[in-house]
Amino acid sequence: MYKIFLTFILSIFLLPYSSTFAVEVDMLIPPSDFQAFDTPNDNGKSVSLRWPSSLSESTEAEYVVYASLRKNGPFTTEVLRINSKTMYEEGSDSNFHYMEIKPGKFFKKESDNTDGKPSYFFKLVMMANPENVAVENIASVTPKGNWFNWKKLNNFIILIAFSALVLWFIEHAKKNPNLYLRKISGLDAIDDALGRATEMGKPVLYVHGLNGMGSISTIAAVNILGRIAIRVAEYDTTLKVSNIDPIVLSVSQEVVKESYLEAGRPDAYVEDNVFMAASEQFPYVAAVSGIMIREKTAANFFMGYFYAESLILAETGAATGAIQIAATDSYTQLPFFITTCDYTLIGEELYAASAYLSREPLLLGSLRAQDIAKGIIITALVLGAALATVGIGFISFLFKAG
Amino acid sequence: MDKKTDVSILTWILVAFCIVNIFFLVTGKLGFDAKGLGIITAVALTLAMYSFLYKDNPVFKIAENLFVGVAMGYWIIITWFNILKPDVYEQLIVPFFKDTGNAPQYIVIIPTILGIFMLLRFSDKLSWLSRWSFAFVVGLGAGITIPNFIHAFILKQLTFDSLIAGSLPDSINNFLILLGVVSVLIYFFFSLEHKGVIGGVSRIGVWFLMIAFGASFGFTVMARMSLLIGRIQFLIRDWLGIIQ
Amino acid sequence: MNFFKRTIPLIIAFIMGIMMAFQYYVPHEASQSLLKVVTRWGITIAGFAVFIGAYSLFHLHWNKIKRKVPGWGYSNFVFFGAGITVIFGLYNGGEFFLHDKQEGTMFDWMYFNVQVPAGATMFSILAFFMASAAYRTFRARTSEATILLVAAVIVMLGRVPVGALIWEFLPPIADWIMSVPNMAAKRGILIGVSIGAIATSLRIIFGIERAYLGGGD
Amino acid sequence: MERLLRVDRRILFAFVAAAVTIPLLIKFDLPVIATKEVKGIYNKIESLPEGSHVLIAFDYDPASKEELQPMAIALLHHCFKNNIKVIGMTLNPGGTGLADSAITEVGNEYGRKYKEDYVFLGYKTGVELVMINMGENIYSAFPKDFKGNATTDMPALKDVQSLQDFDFVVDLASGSSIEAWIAFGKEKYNFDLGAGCTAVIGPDMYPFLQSKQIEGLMSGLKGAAEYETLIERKSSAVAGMSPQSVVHVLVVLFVIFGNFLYFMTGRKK
Repeated sequence: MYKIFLTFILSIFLLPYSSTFAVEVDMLIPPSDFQAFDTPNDNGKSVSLRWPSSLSESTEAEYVVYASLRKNGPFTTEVLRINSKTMYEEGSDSNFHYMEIKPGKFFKKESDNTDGKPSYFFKLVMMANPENVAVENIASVTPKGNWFNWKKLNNFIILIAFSALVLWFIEHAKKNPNLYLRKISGLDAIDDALGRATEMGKPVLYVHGLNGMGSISTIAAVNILGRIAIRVAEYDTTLKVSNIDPIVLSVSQEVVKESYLEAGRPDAYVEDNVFMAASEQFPYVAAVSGIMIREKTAANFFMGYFYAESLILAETGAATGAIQIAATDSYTQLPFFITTCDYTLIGEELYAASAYLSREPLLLGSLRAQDIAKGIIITALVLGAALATVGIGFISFLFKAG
Repeated sequence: MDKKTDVSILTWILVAFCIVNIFFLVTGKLGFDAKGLGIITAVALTLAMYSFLYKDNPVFKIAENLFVGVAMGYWIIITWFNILKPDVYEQLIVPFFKDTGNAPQYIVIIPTILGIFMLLRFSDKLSWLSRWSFAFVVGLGAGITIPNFIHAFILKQLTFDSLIAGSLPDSINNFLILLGVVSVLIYFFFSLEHKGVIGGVSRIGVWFLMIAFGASFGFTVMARMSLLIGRIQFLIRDWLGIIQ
Repeated sequence: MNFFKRTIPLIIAFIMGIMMAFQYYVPHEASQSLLKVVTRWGITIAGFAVFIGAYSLFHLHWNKIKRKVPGWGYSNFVFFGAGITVIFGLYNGGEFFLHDKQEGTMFDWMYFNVQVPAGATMFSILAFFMASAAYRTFRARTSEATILLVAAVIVMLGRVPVGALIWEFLPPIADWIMSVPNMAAKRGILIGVSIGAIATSLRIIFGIERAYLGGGD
Repeated sequence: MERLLRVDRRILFAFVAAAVTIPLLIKFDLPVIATKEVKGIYNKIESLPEGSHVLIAFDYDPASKEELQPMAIALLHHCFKNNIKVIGMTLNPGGTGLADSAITEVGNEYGRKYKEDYVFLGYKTGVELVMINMGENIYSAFPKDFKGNATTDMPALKDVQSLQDFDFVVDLASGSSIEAWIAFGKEKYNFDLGAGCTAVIGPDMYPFLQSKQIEGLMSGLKGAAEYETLIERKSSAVAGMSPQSVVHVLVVLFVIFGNFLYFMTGRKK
């Protein structure tokens, strides 16, 4: 700070000299002040230069800044050359010029030799042509690194607050697993579809997406599978589950078996009904489509993450007249499910459905924390737009990305 | 009967394909060199892929499995030449045996060991070591994701535009954008029942979602058709030479 | 042993996560150096992932061949394709793999004449299914699906040159759909998905989400 | 009518094949008018002085070749024509061959020299880790180029230390790499970013256009065709626009006709 102060004092001393240049009208009037200071919130590589606008600025006149590692020069290294009508400081109403430069770039060799942090000296020159030159005084600065980027303060607060929310609600959900979640209407549709399959005496087909157990969509899909399996066991229908991933296959077998046990029908569980259809995308499509056509499945469920195959699967199912319900968070495939299926759970509804059914504290708590974050964003958006309409930019200041 | 027709269709297509290519080779339209034979191979694979349209068949399955294998082989070799060779082999191992002017970069040992640990995932006894590597990479990814996502996808995406803009259409658009973002967020809000005002707004959210999905739908149709156009261009330009 | 198998990975993930998240707010040079070193390591570790992919693929097809499951014969072509490509790649046009990669070798030929045409054709098959689904199954069965299809038709026609010939206002309407309602909905989705991703990252850092560690103890 | 609904798929397939092939054979030109999204990229490159550095990330593989390769070639023509130094890279292992061939062929066409006027850095994995590493120091991420040359002191990379020093970065993506380039590249290291992508993900990019996180967007073959029109070098993408138009009309007719039949037969389920 004291350095800025020093330059300021210095500039007052030098002011009389600069004003002598201004005697003639067509002479350039250099800016009345010139400051160099360490750029805040940076890694210590850049310095900021700032000076008030001169009265004689024009599109012909240029500002040139020379730098040196010594106070007495020589000032031969040009570090900046701008049109005098450009680079105004934001919000200064064209009264100040401001820019950040990285002097290390220009003194690569020299600064390597100096121990510690070098000091840089800058000379500001205003010129319109080689003859018409006005010199402002010299400013110096030692750049240094900072330990916190204050422009990112709001980001940091969001990080801390959201972490606290997530952790707290997961703990809360552990104690209180009946955390309220709105009913997902797609879940009723599942029961209807199962009921119809029972009436028709045709099997139910559950189709896994292509992702492995590492994906949240698959975990959610397996949770829903458990619930479907219980119902199927109660209704005494056949459930076929097609897989593409060997690990998902073994997890699904486990889940279906447990569900049958829970429904009191362990005898009805047939391991071969939870099977590996294929290991690549298109053979998977061909195999699953084949099952739909041959067995005339009454209800098809597509759950998990799907890629381009979604279209062919859903189309084949629709052509066989099955009731189809899809749930996926792969947004690029959703349009095809919506137009070919009877009911589609969109994006996050898949996770919500799985949390709703499994009552897993991890899922419930996290979902609640995310809801609160969304609530804050919604409020901010509505309030911010309303305030902006009447000309108050307070909310946009709070959420400014630094 | 079905199988018989299929086999005869396949035979006829094969015969036609051979005749056309032999004709091209004899007339010199395709050279009997790496390039000419390359085009014939590429055409054969392209047609084999399209045979799926008739039905799932052995020719398609062979082509697909071959493709999967070649792609994996390519990935392995490219990883060697682009990552493992320059970043591990040349920095850590070569300097031991040859004077390259650089000392061996011992620091590379750490990621190399973690990389090798990762492969122990398939061992019965030592698979737990792979968890260390996964923990490193996943933890690193999670750590850098949080602040960067808050910045780029939340703070930067929140716009607080005045609802009274320069012109009437702009004002309406600003309002619609606000309404769209808010209503979609409310649709994905699970802690309140969708009744009353919330229900109404979430209903609007559904409409916005449907328009957006319609746009995606249109663009996806466009994408798939473009791929087909490209392949047909390849067939009739590079192979048959009908168009330039 | 549990300490090495479970606790240490959780500690590593926690330390890495916290350190890298906080690093973002520290502009100091020391923090930048840390970021540089850690990401450099990450790239090298990720490079080894190719072998995980290769193992899974080969293991799967090897099992198919060993157990003679229906269609096992096709699995041989996976090994054939991969084997030949790897051999050509290692042979490297006579220079072998310890030298720099050569241009115009058989390895490149395999890429341009097998992988490129097969890969490029694969998804173009969908063009046909898209059209047949348009005819047979894309139905305006609900009001939602109706809105979707109407928007899709406008965008499909408005985005190709013929749109302006059909009706001069089609392209501007399509552009408006893209940049206002589509944009707004996609932004809503983006914000929701990002919050979800941040929550998942937090759960990983705090050791609540452990799926990435795989099963077992 | 029932029978019309149950028409064999393969007849519909034949319609599609005809709708694509016939317009390619009987050439007719349709006017391709550039949208403001594509102009955003064109104008940015046009505004760069000679000798500027443009980084092109070829983040796609053969599966998206037909959409993205024409785009890449048009972009490369524009850069080489304006004497801009091109630095190529890829985050997709399957994209290396395509990227290398595109950059070399177009470079040769303009007589540009490898290592001096352009360079292909090759493939690295780890997506956001690569971006951040390049943002800190590009020579740390890519010590060698694709051909095995050391990158330090390479004339094409003179004055480039990190991502920040690029005058423009364009990501050509078939996956989610644009989002990654925004979050871990552009927003972290402050450079101008343009995006080209398959049409499938095109609509998802509009929030970033509106928030000015990307300067411009080319989506799909149509985006490539617009770019070809802007640089006045019409090639396969423009040629593809007439079949594209015809086949879109066909699909729209299918949707309308299919729904008409559906409602006429009493929407039975």
